[in-house]
Amino acid sequence: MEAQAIFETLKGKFGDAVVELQGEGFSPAFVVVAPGAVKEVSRFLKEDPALSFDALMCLSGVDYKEKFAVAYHLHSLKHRHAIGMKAFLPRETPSLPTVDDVWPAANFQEREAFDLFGIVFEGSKDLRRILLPEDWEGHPLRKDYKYPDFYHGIKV
Amino acid sequence: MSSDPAHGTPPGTPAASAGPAVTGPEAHVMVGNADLFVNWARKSSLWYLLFATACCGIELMQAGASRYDMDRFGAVFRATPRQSDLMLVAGTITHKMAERVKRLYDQMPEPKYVIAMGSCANTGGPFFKDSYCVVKGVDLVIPVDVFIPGCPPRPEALIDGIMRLQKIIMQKKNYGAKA
Amino acid sequence: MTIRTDALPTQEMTINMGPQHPSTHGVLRVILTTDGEVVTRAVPDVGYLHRGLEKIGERVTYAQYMPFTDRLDYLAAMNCNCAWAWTVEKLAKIEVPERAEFLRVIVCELNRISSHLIAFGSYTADMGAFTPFLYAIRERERVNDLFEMLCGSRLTYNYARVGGVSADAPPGFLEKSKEFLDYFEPKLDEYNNLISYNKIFVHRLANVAVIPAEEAVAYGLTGPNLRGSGVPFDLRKDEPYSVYPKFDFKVCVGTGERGTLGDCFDRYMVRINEMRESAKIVRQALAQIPDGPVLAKVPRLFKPPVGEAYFRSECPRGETGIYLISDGSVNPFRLKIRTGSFVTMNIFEKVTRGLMIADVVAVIGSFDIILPEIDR
Amino acid sequence: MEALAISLVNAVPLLGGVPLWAVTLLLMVVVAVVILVFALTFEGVGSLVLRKVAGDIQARIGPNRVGPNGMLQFLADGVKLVLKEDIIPANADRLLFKLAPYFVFVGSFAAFVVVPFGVGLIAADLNIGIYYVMAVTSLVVIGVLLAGWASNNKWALLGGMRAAAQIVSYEIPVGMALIPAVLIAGSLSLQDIVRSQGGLLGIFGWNLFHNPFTFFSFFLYFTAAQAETNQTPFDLPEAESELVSGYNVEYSGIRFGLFFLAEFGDMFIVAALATACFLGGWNVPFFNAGTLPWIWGNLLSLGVFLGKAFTMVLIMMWVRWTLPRLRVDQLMRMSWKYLVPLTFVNLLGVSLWLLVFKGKGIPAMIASLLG
Repeated sequence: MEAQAIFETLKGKFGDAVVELQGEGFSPAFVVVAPGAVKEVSRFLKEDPALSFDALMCLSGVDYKEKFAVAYHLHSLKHRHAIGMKAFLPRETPSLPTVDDVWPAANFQEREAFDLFGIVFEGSKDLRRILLPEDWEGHPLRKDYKYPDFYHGIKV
Repeated sequence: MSSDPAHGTPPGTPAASAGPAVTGPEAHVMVGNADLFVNWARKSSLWYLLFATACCGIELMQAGASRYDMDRFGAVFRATPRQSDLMLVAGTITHKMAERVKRLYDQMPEPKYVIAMGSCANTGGPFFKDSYCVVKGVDLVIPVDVFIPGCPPRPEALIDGIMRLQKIIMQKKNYGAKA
Repeated sequence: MTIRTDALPTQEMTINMGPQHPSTHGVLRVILTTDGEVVTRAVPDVGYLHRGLEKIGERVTYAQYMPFTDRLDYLAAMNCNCAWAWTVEKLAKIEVPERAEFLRVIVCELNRISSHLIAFGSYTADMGAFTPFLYAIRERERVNDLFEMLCGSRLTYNYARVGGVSADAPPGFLEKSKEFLDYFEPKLDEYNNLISYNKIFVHRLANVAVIPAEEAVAYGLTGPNLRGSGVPFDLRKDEPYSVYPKFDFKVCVGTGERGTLGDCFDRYMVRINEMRESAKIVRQALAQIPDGPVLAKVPRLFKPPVGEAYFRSECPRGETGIYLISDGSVNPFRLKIRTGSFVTMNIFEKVTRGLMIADVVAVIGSFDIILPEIDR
Repeated sequence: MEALAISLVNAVPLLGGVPLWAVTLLLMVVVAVVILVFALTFEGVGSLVLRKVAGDIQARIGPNRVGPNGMLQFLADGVKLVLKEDIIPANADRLLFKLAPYFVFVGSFAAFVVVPFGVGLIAADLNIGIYYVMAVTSLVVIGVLLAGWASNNKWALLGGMRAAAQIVSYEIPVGMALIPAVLIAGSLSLQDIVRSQGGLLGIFGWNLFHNPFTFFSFFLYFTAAQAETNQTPFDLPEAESELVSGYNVEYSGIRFGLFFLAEFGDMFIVAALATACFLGGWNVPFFNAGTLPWIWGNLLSLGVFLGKAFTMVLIMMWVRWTLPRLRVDQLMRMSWKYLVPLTFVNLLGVSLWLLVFKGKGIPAMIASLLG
């Protein structure tokens, strides 16, 4: 199914929760959804027989300077089509529902986004730092991240 | 192997400044030979700790395998630090890893040697400038005997590094002149 | 495991496996909770090699990032080089000369062979047979020689460029590659005779850590780990890129030939069979390679248009997807690398429950993880 | 030993004034030293040979820089290990930690006492020879278990437990597989067992070819013994890729060296038992070495014995570098479900054979048929 058709299906189902389609210059195209609706939209994307996006390939946090985003790259092994889903979050309180009960693959990638961006995934099974030590300060992939001078007495 | 300045050791060598603690030429011959023998044993049996963190680890394995075969020099790998003499730091050390490296080093019995293999272990390598979590050289954590440049060093370079370490070991004084 | 708790007070034991352990393939740490030899829980702790490759990507230019992709997966640096080049080309819509694409396919497949050789060798070493490991490295040295001829480096090649490859194949390279294949293909049968169908080896792997197909898909497994569960999905075939559609090859899947479909043995056999298919692809590419330039005209101060692209390519450890956001400047705005090993580790805790300690080692080996891919 | 002392006193008039017990004691010490030197040399050379064989099998060269062609490698290793820092972990049980390597070493070294090296070359021809070997080698398991426990390291503990379970399980098939040789010779003494395989049948006098059951016994013994010495595919107690280094993970320096040496000692004992019980021991085919002068007869038979034993050791090394490792439950299953019943059936078979054919083996029967 083409991106436009997927967008229209979602728009028809969820109304205002599905904001826009980022098509031009994006490959694959992104369906932008409201952060609160991420879980419902995900479930629909996975379970609708015409869509059946059974695999979450990639989940990335993005810092767009004025706001954060979480980008999901979805793929359907059944229909062999792909789509992106994106949710924009405010910089101050970046949080959105987890999708690890929809796609179990999300867990590690959500932990990574939490670790490197500080995005909180509500309801996650196990939201801890994954790549950096537990006592690391700050979230390095944020654009305003300042490199620390020392860590445990060793110069960074 | 005499460490007595009177026996014609050129000035400026480390041995000359160490000063003699045993007198008489016979003692020197004995001690010198013992040193020679012990150092020979130590350099001929450098068991290295199987400790590979990143890319250099693969070259380390290849150096131990068929074509290069470090076993020729008596260097075999041991999985546990307690039985190793040589720690080959092969790869990037991150801040999360640094404490473990220190710990592994502490667990090794004396005498122990460290070779920093590759640019990452020497200085942080390609991650020196832009990375926030790479230790800029393993010598910030543990003392290093030999640095081998390269990213990663070829197995030949690694073997050269081991032979240089052997030379360093041969110069050590274990008995007699106590510093 | 029915022990009367009132009769014999027992306690589970927590064991720390790694980061320095012979068979964690690098600096993986697994926290095992065991009941004797039986693992009740194995929690992976990763990040000991987190070098911030994604942050570095935001601070260097597109061309400068190429060497860092070498360090992303040092066992398959060519595949990562090419993946980065393909991603940037997809974003900037650059036409690549056909000869360059052929060369990329040749080096990618050769690198896949050498990477699977390490996977095969270290797996057998994990299972206690150290000798096949050295045989695998002996063969790998020959691939290294080929690459050294091509780009002067043995491990971190930095060969691909945005718009092509850095240099044309030197005289004799293509013939030498063919010679290598002639030498290598019979070796696979030798390996199968030596170890693959060894009774002990089969018993160690068959029916261990079975991953059913649906679960494999849901957990986002890709590459040989997914195909080991019997799902015939290969990006080279199903979402063709580069010149892969020109070649005839088979997608190897697990068949459950010695146990249940999706066990460690299936994942292992997929890799062995894939080496054969890769050799087939290289042969065809060597026969069909056209003449011509190997590098498209790309401006020195390269600024791709504003946009976002996600490119997936089939690396030896599964799909390497690069999500690249450009704001039109010389540096990438955001770079996210999705790697096979990282996603695979997610299922680790689930499949190791109830196995024995020796099986945990078998599972790690069968996933063929590599730490820089996990930690980046 | 006392008989030897008496003959020595008779032969050398100078010793006439010395009490007999002193001569006997002196002889004992001398013999012990000789055996210790032999054992250590063998173990050192064994480690070198192991590395050379490994090199050959793995398409490498192996040690060749230390001394001529790497011959002094074991000397360098030994000196280095002796001079290494001896670490005792802070939380280890110090006494047991120190004691464990000696148990292991003594267990393997003491078995050398009854190995029949030649016609007259045996330190003590005990009339319970085989039984003694089985008993003293059991000390090894205590040492290994102590090492695993005392190290206060979980990997070591797992290794120690595995070793205990494994050695206890495999003692039974090892013992049962050796009994056919005892039955044929009618004696537990290793020297008697070797003599029973002599005669003029050449290699067909060996117990290996005595009857189908003994032939089978040999392979059962060899498999079980491979397990008892912790060699691959049964090297679970050390299992480098699983348990890091198993029970000796915390040991450094000479204490580790003792474990290391004992491993080769065990290997030799197993090979020597296999040789003595199944491969004719020091018997030279078609020739009675006992008829030669004492010194030449012993040298010849020693050469034959060592040749056979070293061949067995080489085969063990070959197996070690070829096969992958079993899992711990598979190991137990193999012992209790297959090896133990098979050895019992085999023992029954041998006993029946001996009963029915009045102790005659197939080669002997063929020989008598042919006249």
